[in-house]
Amino acid sequence: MKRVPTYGIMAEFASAQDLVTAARHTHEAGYRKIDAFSPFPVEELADAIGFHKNNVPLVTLIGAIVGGLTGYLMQYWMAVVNYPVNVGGRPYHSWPSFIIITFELTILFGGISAVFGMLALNGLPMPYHPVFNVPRFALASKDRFFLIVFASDPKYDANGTRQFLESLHARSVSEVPG
Amino acid sequence: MPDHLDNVEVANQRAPVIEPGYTFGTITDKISSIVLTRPTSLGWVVGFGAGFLVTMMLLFALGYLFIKGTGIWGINIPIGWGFAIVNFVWWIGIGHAGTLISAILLLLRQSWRNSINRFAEAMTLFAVACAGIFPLVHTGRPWLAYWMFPYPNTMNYWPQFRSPLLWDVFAVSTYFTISLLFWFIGLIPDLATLRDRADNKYARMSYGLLAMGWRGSARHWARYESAYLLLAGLATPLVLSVHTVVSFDFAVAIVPGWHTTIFPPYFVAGAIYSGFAMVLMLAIPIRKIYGLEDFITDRHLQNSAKVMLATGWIVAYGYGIEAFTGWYGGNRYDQALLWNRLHGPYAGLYWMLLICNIFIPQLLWFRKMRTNPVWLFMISGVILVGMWLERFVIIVLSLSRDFLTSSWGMYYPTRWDWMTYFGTIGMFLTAMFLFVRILPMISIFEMRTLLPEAEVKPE
Amino acid sequence: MENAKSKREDVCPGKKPANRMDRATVERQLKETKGPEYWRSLEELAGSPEFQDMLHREFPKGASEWLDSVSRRGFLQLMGASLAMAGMTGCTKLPLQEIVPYVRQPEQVIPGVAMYYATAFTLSGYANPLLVESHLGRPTKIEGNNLHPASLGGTDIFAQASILGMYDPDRSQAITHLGDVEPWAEFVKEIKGPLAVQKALAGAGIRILTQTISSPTLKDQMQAFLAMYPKAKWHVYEPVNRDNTLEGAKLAFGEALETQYRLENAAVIVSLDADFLYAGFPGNVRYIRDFAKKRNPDAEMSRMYVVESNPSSTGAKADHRLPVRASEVEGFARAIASAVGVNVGGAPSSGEHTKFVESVVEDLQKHEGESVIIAGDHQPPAVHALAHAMNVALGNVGKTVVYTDPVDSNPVNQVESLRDLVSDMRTGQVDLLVIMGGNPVYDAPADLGFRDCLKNSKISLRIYHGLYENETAELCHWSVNEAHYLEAWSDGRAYDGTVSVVQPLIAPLYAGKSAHEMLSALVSVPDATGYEIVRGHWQKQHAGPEFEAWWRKTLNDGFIEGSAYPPKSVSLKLQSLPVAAAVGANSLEVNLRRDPSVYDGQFANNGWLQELPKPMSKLTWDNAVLIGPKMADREGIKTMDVVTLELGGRKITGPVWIQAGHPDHSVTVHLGYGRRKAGRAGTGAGFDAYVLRTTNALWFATGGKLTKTGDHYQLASTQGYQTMDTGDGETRPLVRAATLEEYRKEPKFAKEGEPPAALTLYPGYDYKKSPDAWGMTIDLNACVGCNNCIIACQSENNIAVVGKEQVVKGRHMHWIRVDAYYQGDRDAPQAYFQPVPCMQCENAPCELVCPVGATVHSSEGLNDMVYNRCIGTRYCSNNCPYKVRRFNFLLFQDWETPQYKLMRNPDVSVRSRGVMEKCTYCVQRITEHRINAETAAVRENREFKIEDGSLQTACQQSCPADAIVFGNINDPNSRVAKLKAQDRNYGLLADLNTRPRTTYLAEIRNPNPELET
Amino acid sequence: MQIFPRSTNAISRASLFGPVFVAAALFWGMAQLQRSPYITYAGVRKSQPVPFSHQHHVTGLGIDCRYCHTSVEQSSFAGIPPTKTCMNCHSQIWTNAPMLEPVRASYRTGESLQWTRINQLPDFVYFNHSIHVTKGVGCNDCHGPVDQMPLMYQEASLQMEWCLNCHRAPQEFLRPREQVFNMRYQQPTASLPVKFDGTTYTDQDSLGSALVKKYQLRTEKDITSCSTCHR
Repeated sequence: MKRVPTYGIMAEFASAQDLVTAARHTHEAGYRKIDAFSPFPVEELADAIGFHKNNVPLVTLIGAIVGGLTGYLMQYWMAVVNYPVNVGGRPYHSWPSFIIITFELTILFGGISAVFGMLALNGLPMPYHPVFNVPRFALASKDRFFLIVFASDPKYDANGTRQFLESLHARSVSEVPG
Repeated sequence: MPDHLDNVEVANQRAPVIEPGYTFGTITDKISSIVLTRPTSLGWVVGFGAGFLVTMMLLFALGYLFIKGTGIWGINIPIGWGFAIVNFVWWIGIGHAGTLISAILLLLRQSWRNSINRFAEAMTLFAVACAGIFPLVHTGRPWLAYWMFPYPNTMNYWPQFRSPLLWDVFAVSTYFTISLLFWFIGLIPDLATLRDRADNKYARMSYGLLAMGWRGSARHWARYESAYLLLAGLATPLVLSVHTVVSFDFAVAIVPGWHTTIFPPYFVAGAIYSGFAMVLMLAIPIRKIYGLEDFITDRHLQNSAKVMLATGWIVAYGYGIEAFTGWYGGNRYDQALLWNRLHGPYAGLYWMLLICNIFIPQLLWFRKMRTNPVWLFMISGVILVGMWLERFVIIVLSLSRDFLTSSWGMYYPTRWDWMTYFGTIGMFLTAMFLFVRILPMISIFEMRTLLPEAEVKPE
Repeated sequence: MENAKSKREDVCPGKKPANRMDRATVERQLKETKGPEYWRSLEELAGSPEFQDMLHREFPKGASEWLDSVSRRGFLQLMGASLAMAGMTGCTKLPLQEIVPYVRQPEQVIPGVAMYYATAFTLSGYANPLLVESHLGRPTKIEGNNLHPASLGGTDIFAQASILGMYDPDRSQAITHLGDVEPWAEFVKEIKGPLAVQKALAGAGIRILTQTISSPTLKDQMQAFLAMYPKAKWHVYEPVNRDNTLEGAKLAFGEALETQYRLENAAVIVSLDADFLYAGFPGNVRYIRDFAKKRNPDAEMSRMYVVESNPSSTGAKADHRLPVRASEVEGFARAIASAVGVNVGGAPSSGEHTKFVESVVEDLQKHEGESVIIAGDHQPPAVHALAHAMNVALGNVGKTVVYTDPVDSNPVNQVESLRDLVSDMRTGQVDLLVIMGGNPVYDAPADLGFRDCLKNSKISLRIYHGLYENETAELCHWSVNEAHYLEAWSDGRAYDGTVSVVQPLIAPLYAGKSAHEMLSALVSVPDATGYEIVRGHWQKQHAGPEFEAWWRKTLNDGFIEGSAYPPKSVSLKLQSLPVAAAVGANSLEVNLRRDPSVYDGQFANNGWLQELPKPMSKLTWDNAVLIGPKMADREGIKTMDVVTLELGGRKITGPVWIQAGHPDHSVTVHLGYGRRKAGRAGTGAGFDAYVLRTTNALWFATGGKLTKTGDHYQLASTQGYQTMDTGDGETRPLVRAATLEEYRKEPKFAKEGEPPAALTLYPGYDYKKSPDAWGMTIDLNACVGCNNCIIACQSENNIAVVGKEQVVKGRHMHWIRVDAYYQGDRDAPQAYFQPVPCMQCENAPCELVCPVGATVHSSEGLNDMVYNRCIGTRYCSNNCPYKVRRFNFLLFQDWETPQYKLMRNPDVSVRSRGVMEKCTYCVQRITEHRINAETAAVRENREFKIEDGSLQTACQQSCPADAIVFGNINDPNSRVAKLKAQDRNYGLLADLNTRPRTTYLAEIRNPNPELET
Repeated sequence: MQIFPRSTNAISRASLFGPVFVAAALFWGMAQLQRSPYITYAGVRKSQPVPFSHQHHVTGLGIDCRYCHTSVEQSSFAGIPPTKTCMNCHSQIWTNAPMLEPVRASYRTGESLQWTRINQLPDFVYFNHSIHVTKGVGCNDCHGPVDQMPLMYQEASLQMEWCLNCHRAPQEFLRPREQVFNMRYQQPTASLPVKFDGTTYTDQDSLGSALVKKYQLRTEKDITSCSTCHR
């Protein structure tokens, strides 16, 4: 049979608790290129695999500010600069009336950038991914927990890593073909 | 997000938000099987068919409207707005509960919302879609409605940003977009679950595409959670603003009965009031039909009932203050309006709305009522009728008798008014039927977080 | 986007078979050909068989597609659909249009510039002098002739609306013989034989039945005819005739006389059931002007007592109004007469109204020589005689009352005249009957049985000459289509005898013949044109070289200078009057009156008049059985209950309208409805009250019987709620009124509730920057609710007629309405009129809420309404506190009928479905004046200014009372600015701080202190 | 298990962000179409019963605009010459040119010539020639180099944004009244100054402001009010 390059080694765990512990040990053991998978959000996990910088809030903030500015400036330009019209004796620059649309656009832009920012930063959509090659990984969206060490990690070596993972009482350890 | 303290509490005294004895697996199977393995029941087909037919009636009514003009409705001078705007406000209001449950309760860490937020959000989307139809078709020349958007045009002339109607356009479209996004990213992990559970190739592929290759990586979860939280944070002021803006349609105008500062708060309360009523009217049959009593427990019914009781009282307070200022303010037009509400040609409807929105809901003080699905269902229905009447009274009754006695008039809905109204209800139900059939109506991954196993003890 | 032309193209792309002429073709030809060119081609068209055929396809007999949207459905769908589609594709592409020049351009015509011609509209013999606006040979708008003493610029509703009559597609459009279309030549040939026969008999078998005629030329021709056929007879009949006035004069003075009033000299006016301030009363236009002048509270203010049998606009303006039954008026007359020293025998019976009578008498005696007593046309001769006697006794003759020769050129008792005709017809003495105008089959007194008589009579040749193929034409062998007065040459006398020359604005649309041409055919000069006849007649009067100049001047002025009748000195021959038999106090009196809108029925097919709210009830499209509140309560009858009304064995069935101020034990029904053959608008509207009318009771009779049928009938009133009292017991100060004393004590009483000048955080818009800032005042004291402004506005601004069912729904389109309010005791209320156009608020609530900026302010302070920008949210209307905005809920405008296309004012957009519309202060006139003033100023290199008063809105121009004043409020010397500075000036709902540009001058009454309390 | 091939990743991303660009492109396209001659007819030579050449009559023969468009100074409508006007000359010259047969036919039969309208505005726009001509707006400011048009066509888009160019800043376009009908008029420059009221102007700014005063132009607010053109 022909050798496919390996993508990494994956260990399966029974509970969130085990996964977190395992992940932490792996990280402490000096592995950096690792990732963990769970069927529901587990706060501690990100910390355990040493993931800290999350840019979604920043993206959202920028989006919201842009939205707000767009909203107000658009109204100002149209109602005061480009075609000022006397509407019921109100001043051209009726700022109190402009607030609402400014607000709505702030929310709209903020929300959109939050969602699409998150997707982009996560590199989604990505329907194809090597981890799916592991048949049991289907359970990652149900009740199983997985930890993976990527082949690209400097400390990675096929046998050593496998043994290390088994030493973390993984229920099973399998190689992920790339 | 999981909140163990709450769960511990649950375990101790209050009715649980999820019956004991479930594991990650069983929850997953129970919910996903409804979509994946459960055969399409005859009931579903009939219900969907009926809804579909009514939707066709809506299209017919709208087609005729386009051909002849708004004159086919009962509107006239002085009553320029009739059913169309009443329905618009009613539907928008109903929508609000969804966002409240999914966003506000999320921020308030009310984890019990996890089992009802999904279809509450769906309800929001469909309700807003129904609402969105009206402002468009009620115009005399709908094919020119795009003039309400500030696009660069050869007239070099722009929308009029002082008009509450324009605020509506922005508020409602923003609201719909944000709700849609919120609902969709909530779905992503569950779509992944369905992708991995589905046996049918095409189901697998379509769920797979929608899931966008979600694989539950810790990094993804981290970003996902913050995005979700931020959206909730944005949606909360948004949902409040939307009905505030809707209330501005009236509060900004000078018509007696419209020109009131109390409108924003009491419109928002009213919206949530009717929204929860609709949630219950959907949840009660659904949990029965699909045997979800373990997930949508009496606790949910009770909490919703309590919310209705509270918002109901805010609404009641609104009515009270309206009447009081009308009488105490000494403004001749407001006084006449008050008299007109109590004794005028539409007095019957006003009294009926008081009964529906204030008196009958007081039954909710009794625990028996709150825990009895049948009664809750009926009371919710009454509230929905009441809230519709409230909008009718505000819009039609106020317009029918304003400043010049010479211009007083009456409004009589035509069959086309009714067809359009019921048509949107049909459209709403059709969408609901489709939703429960093809998407998980309860958020699976958020349910998982409710299990004790989901906790991770810090070391 | 909206565009009349493109829309029309969308609807009818003219892709019909070429051999069939379709609307598109007609319209193209009508649209393109211009001026004299224009009508010539239309004439050709009209003649052509294709056109006839087309007319029959487009307007099948009896079809009422025009108004009733049910039968209009098909068309509307087509229309709406194509609109919607056009919208879908967001198509803004204009279709290719053609532009068609003259072949030879007439001298004076400048395309795009309107021209004005003087002419006159004749109603029941009395000419109303007019100026008519014409665009490229199409008359489009009627104005009063400001040079003429009988108009001074004002008109009445019938004159205003007559232009719609001219373009009425239901007018008789051809000469028919037993229903087959025949040419004029054929008709002339056909009558030769019979005339020859009659010649031998000296015309013994010829009868001519005309309406009241004041035309000198026609009288001349008639005499010529009678000279030719000495034994022929000329009969005159009109349902709304003045027999009573005539007989009254004979009774008092022994001769037929015309009575004129000089209200500008009258300090005290007593009306004995005379509605002299409403259209239809000879001279009403001038009387309104004079009356209004004398109502200025800051000068000598007149006082008016009205004793009347059914609520009228005259009664509404009275300082003291006494509702009594018509039959009781004579008693009053006698009581007052004997008190002022007229002794005619009989015990004066003032009944329970002694106090009233005493005060009236006192007032009259205080104002000898400057008082006037006016008797109503429907009061019996005795009352007229008494009125004359009193005027003589009070020394009013020559001061406030003037007697002249009658305007009617054949002043016979018309009922008797008709009676003779009928008996001759019965006894078979008539061989050749020519009915010129009128509609006796429909409106002759029922007891004469004219209809059956005409139907069964052996009259070998019956000829009808009139504007419509009506009930009478139906029973004649020949029906010759008459030319409308705007199409024909003629002349006529105004109420003061002044002769107006009627000149055509357009060649006959359907080759109709005028009465002159008809008569001249009868004297076998068939080809004489109206022009030759009329001009010929006057040439005889003014022979000589200067005739041409004189004639030109006459045509230019529109009337013959100094042709007014000179006052006659009269001597009272009245000795004693037999006392009329007393009527039972509780015996039900039935009043038959001409209708305020359709007159005697001749305007039944005029959509503008049908939809015109009647001054007191605001009813449209129907007549009703008017009863008083007291009677309604007693009989347990509600408005819109159907009742049968019996009188002398004759019976009618109709809906009830409870009319505040209507006397008890009395009902009023209006004539002119229930037409069987009127046209798309008139046929079938209301019920026919002529059924109850008999020769001995033309106007009222007692002994009626009212019974409920239990049915219900929907009436269409434009004002459902006719009081300023709101349900909660409050009264809103909409019309602000005071008595003269109160006003003198508290001049600023009307200012109550006005907000301070500055009431905002934001600086308001500065209108001083622009040379003009338009404003308007409406003097409620002057307004007599004559409804003129409504029709004038409708005509000027191309306002659609919507039909009864839409009025019922509350969708009528009038840009200016006249609200009527009743305050106090509903059996004898105080009535007020308030014309309400757009207030042009400076802080316009409507503008603020329009999402697309379709209604915004102009730099001159106009509340512009941009139809083509409107998307129809109706938010503006909701937010308009005055509810003056009107919405095209359906496609109300008729885009199809070619005639209406010709009628429309080319300077005003024709609004389509889904668009809001409203009064714009006639912005098209403002723009026109501004452009003319500017070009002149720049050319002559001087300061630009629009002269005050040179620019008038349509409502202002037509207002006989001069109640509406419009102008530049930036100019402190303008009339409007001065009026706004008056104490009486107040803004409607000013407490809302809308800053209306249109303001009102409060109403002041001048009651007799004696009668107060 | 792996459901999708690798390639799906690229595709799915494209499908997610692609529509945004498509929509933008469509919008831009619509905007262009609205302003294109297809909609506005600008520059389109429409077919006419007689191929009348303004170039020949104006440049070649030096006939003044007002000889044919008689009412341009008094009326909203500039006026299309009656057949009579054509025949004034063409009864003498080119008397039997086949090209002119329609004209002669019209004169014989009294049937009007039916030209296709070149400069057409929607019905809800009320344009008035006399005021523009009086206030110093030249013919070719709107109608273009008519004297160089063998076949007449519409120069400008005649869309509202185009009208506003001038109504918002008339001083940039005005010229002395006596120059209005001059087809070769050019705005003043140092090399070609323009005389007006005894003064010589070398730039449009100063001339413009002088004309605005002299011709009593209304303020921008006045002439950009809706009712200036719409009723």
